[in-house]
Amino acid sequence: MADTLFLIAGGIIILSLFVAAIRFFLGPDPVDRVIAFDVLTIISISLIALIAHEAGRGIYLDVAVVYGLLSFLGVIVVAKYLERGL
Amino acid sequence: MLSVIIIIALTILVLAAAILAVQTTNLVVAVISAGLVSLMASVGYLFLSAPDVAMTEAAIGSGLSTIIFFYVLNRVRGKDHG
Amino acid sequence: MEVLQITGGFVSLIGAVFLFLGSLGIVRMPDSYNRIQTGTKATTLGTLMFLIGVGLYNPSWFPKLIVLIFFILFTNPVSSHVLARAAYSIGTELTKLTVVDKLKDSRGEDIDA
Amino acid sequence: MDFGLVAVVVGFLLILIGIWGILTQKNIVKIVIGFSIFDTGLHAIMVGIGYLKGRTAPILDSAVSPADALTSIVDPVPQALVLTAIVIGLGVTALMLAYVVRLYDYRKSLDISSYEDLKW
Repeated sequence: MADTLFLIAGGIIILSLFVAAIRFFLGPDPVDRVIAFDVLTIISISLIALIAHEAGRGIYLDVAVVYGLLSFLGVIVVAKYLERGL
Repeated sequence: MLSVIIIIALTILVLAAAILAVQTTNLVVAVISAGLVSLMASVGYLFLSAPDVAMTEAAIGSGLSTIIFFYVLNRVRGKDHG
Repeated sequence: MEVLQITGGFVSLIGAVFLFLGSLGIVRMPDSYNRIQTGTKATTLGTLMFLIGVGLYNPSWFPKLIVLIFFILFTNPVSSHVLARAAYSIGTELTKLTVVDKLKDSRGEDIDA
Repeated sequence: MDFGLVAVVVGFLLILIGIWGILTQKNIVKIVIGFSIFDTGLHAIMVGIGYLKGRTAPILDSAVSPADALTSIVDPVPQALVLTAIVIGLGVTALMLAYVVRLYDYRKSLDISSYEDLKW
């Protein structure tokens, strides 16, 4: 029962990865692509938690912590560059 | 079954982001696409049972090198490119 | 024990649905500011619920997941705020449906604001 | 489905895309980006070679006991090599970008065809 629910949740996450990538590849403005990159990073954190659950190894969650830190830094650097203030 | 679907999705996204990074003329878009290549490759390393490589690739390939590229783009900011 | 696992599965499923709605929003919204709004709020809630669901399934992972949840909760609104401010200052145009722009009004009437 | 074979094929395609970017682009920053993609493909190939089917990560904790580590973990040596290669790749990329800044200060251009001092 619970495994079926996690399987459906994984399918929905893969679908949302593709839908966010559509905006990344189409986006007319650089700002739109940065937003899509941020959303793809957040979806990847969920995907890593799902992979750790499927593999049964708690050590994989450390990768997600590193992801959370660096998406924050990357988006702030891009915003400062666009604002001409880096 | 789920892992095979995830691998196929990651493969498509990595190759599409690499082609966009090489092909576009806007330098900001090119640097962000190169960051997306590293991001998706580092999710793929988890399937190859290499969490240490995934952690380093996420920290350096997707975070630190993007910061260095934007620092350089700020230094060479001209009139013919963004 | 079985109840806890099924509860975790349902919470994860709801979180995944929120993630899908957030990523559908950045495709369908008309301009950059609306995309920033839907891409941050909905996906933050979705990620939090998905991580709580995984933690309910495996209770021994809760300390690491709590750190991750607080990290996402603190850093994600900051990055979206900085990005929206940069997008306004470089002159990204608003959609035709915009009713009020209070930042432009307040900048127009007093100079040193 | 063998994930190691998939990683080798994807890494080879990334190397081809990187070489295509290095050889066809005029902008110097785009050439450095092509080199960065080349590097990522190389790392994917090295990790894919070390993967063994059906085994888990080489970290000993409650899921993998030291007694049966020999039959349940993948090869850790290529992963250690790739860890070093990633850091060295960052250093090489930073060096190339430092030369980009120096070249731009010298002639105020990022086009590779405007540097023709060594042509004859």
